[in-house]
Amino acid sequence: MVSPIYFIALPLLTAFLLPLFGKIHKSLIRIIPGLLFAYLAVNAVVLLMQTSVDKPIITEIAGWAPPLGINLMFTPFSGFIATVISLLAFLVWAYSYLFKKVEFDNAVKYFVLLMLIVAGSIGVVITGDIFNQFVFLEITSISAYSLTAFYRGRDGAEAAFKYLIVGSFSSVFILLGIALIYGHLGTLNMADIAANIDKIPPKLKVLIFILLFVGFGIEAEMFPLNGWAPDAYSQAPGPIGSVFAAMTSKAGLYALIRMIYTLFDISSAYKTLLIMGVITLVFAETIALRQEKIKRMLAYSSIGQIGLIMIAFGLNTQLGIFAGLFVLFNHAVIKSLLFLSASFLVYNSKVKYISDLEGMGKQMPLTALLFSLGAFAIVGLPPFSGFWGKLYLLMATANKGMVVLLALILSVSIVEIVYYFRVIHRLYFREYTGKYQVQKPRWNAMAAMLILGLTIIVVGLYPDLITSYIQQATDALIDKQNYIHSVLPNLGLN
Amino acid sequence: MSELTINQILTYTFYGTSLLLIMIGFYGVLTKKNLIKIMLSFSIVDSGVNLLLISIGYINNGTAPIFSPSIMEKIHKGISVQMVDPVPQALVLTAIVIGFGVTAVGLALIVRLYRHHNTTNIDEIKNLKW
Amino acid sequence: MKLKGVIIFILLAYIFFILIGGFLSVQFGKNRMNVAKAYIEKTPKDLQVANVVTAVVVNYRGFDTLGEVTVLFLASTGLASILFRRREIHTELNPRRRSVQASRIVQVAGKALFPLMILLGGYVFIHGHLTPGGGFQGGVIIATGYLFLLIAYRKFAVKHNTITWIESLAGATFAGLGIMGLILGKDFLENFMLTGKLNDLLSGGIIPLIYIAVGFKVAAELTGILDTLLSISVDVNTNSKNNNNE
Amino acid sequence: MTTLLTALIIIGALILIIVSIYVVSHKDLLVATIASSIISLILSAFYFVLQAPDVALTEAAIGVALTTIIFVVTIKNTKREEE
Repeated sequence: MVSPIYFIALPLLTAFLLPLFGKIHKSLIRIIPGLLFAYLAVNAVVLLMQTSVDKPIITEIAGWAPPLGINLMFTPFSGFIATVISLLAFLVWAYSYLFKKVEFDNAVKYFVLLMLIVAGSIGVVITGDIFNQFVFLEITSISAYSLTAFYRGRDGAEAAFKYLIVGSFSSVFILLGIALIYGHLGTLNMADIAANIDKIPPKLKVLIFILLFVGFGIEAEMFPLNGWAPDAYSQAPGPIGSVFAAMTSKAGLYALIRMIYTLFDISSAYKTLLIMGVITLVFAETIALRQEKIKRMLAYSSIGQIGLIMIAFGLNTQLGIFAGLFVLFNHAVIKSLLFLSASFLVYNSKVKYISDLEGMGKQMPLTALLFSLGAFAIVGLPPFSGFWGKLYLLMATANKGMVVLLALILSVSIVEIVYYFRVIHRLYFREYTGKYQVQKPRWNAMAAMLILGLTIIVVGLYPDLITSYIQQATDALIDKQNYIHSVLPNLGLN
Repeated sequence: MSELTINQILTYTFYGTSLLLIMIGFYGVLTKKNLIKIMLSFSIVDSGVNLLLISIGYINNGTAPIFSPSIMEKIHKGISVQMVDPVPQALVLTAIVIGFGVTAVGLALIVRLYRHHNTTNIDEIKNLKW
Repeated sequence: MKLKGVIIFILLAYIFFILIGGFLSVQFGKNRMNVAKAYIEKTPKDLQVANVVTAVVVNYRGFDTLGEVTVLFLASTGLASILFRRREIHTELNPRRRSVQASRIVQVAGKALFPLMILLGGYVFIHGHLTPGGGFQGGVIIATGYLFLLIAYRKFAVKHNTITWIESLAGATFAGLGIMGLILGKDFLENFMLTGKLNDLLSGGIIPLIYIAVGFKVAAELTGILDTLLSISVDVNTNSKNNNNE
Repeated sequence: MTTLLTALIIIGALILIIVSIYVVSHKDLLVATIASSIISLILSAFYFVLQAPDVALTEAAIGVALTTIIFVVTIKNTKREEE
């Protein structure tokens, strides 16, 4: 009993019914989302094993063949990202299972919002209809606004309001783009649009591209449209930081990549993505160096990683996409670990300065170790999974003969090393001030973090575990004609 | 006036008005300092986008896409009936509801910001750096 | 500051001319239906639904509508999580609301209008597949009826328990009807019932059922949102004191 | 569409633009909110002319009634004047 439809149908059903489950027994509120996420993870893994490049899994909805009805596309590419999201969703649930700061009534809302943000992100990734993608993007962003403002003791409302303003701009641009596409082609199905995109005059195609690029770029935290991101990351509850890094930004990135690779065939689009990626990377990493608050630093570092992914996909080579997907996987796993462990390291500090975690290395040895593991991995040191992503990326740039870019990525890595090691230095080589009480993570949070840490080490030692899936995903993304023909098999007839 | 010029005028009226609404709204969002004014401006932007979508779906001499008894009678008599495009209407229904949801969340945030900072001026709410 | 306004004005004017150039290429009033043509042909034949927009909203693009209902659900959950901290506050009556009494005219009018609004709303969403209107519109009308009572009678409080039950069950009905199709070996949200005859009240298979569920859900959701907003003062006042920590 | 209807549409469009400028520029938020419900009202008429009765009904119900009400409630809980 596996189908892509369950990624959406079951979280929504559970979210609607969760308040009623709470009336039966209070603990059900925490347990049932876990069962759901566990099922989603199994669903994703089984589907990912079933799907192959030449036979993506297509689910029709309401019994209408694709150009008429909405369809879901579980290709190796979208499936890979959906699997990463659903596996991390389970870990985030495990981490927040016994969340002390969330009381009963808020727990309902917290888990409802968590389920819907996960369903929305997966929906963006697996849908095959551009307006449906917009609807899921809105579900993701509205739950993100509410989650950002979830704690009252912080400036969450301010961050959420900024996010809401920027997000509303993005939805207007996307809607205008969709309106132009529908006005010319009379269809909203992505494969149908991709097949007929040449019917749109070239100049107009560029206009639509810009509208959608800006719209999705905001969600993907592309510079200069990412002013909201560090505030939202730092004001949201701890685990939600990792949700933003691993899920919502991935959903925006996916929409961007799908648009550039499948919907449009503008050659300068890749170059635009590459240039925006470089700007995002340089800008974010320089600002990260100057941050004094730990979560803002992590947020800017996260934006920098997204810049790396955009560079990789902007290269428009097979190796580039491969590297991009590897970095994307690393970013999701490692950034989650960093956010989750960091929020325990500065648990009792209100402002969460980097200086607040001085000497915590001795007070919370395991959490600090996991944080350092994540820091080593994200800068790309050899035995960890982050190394392979960066290595493939450097190989891809070298293959394209972009020496300047290669040098740039290397020098930005040095900047990364500087600010991460500054934090690690404070963790281990400063005295514990005793200003803030130590908050030991409970077993469930510890388990979630240990699994993430283990993944980083295992994938670092045996990268072949995931390379075959990434290779399939790469082939699936490149093969645009196959995407169109598997959705619309009768295209040649009419 | 001939059918053609009327069509030309209507093109400019509908597309021009809706895009003007969007731009007026954007101007309000970008220049106004009051949080409630910003949300009001966004609701104008939304209205503009919705009008744009509906105008794209209009077809000359079309009827509303409903097979009411009177229309069925016409069809049985063999008179051809042209209906306007139903898809943009469905999209706008969705867009209106989404817009309402976003507005409600935004206003709730404004109330909380006001209780926290005792102002609705965006310049005075600057605990976080942009 | 004046300069900033001028710059923004010029920028927006530039965007305006680019966009209008783009949209003028989409000729107004021209028939260029592609997918929509098939919808108009198939709806009366295959689905026996008179209102094509309803068929598109609930059936062909029903997945969007599920998302849309979720957005409203999210808005009401998000609103409550943004504005409230503790649960008791819901039931506690707002002192500010109690202190101001609505005039007699408003009260009588509210009492008289309320049943009419409920009837009208119910009519609109039950006939969603035949006439203009449907679940959303009917739900909004019912919520407006409640609003009259909320304004007219300060002591009137909506039972939150009831709202929770209605919104949960109505939402679950929507998603459940969709999953029912899967259980019966069809697609998600695919019609599995007899379609009946065009323009009959009992036609269109599961489409009217889904639209009625949507109507109940929208009504409950919006009533909840209005009630939350109308009783804000208590909560936020008590909480704002210990909020300034930075 | 007939000439008369076209003329009415143009007048409506002009009112729409004038009112929206008024909404954006007026200092009293309550007045601006009420004015913005006029925008929804005219839009609802436009939708009807464009043969979209479903959307017209929705805009009338949500745009004119509900959105205005939540704005008014918010203004009541914050400040009425924009400074």
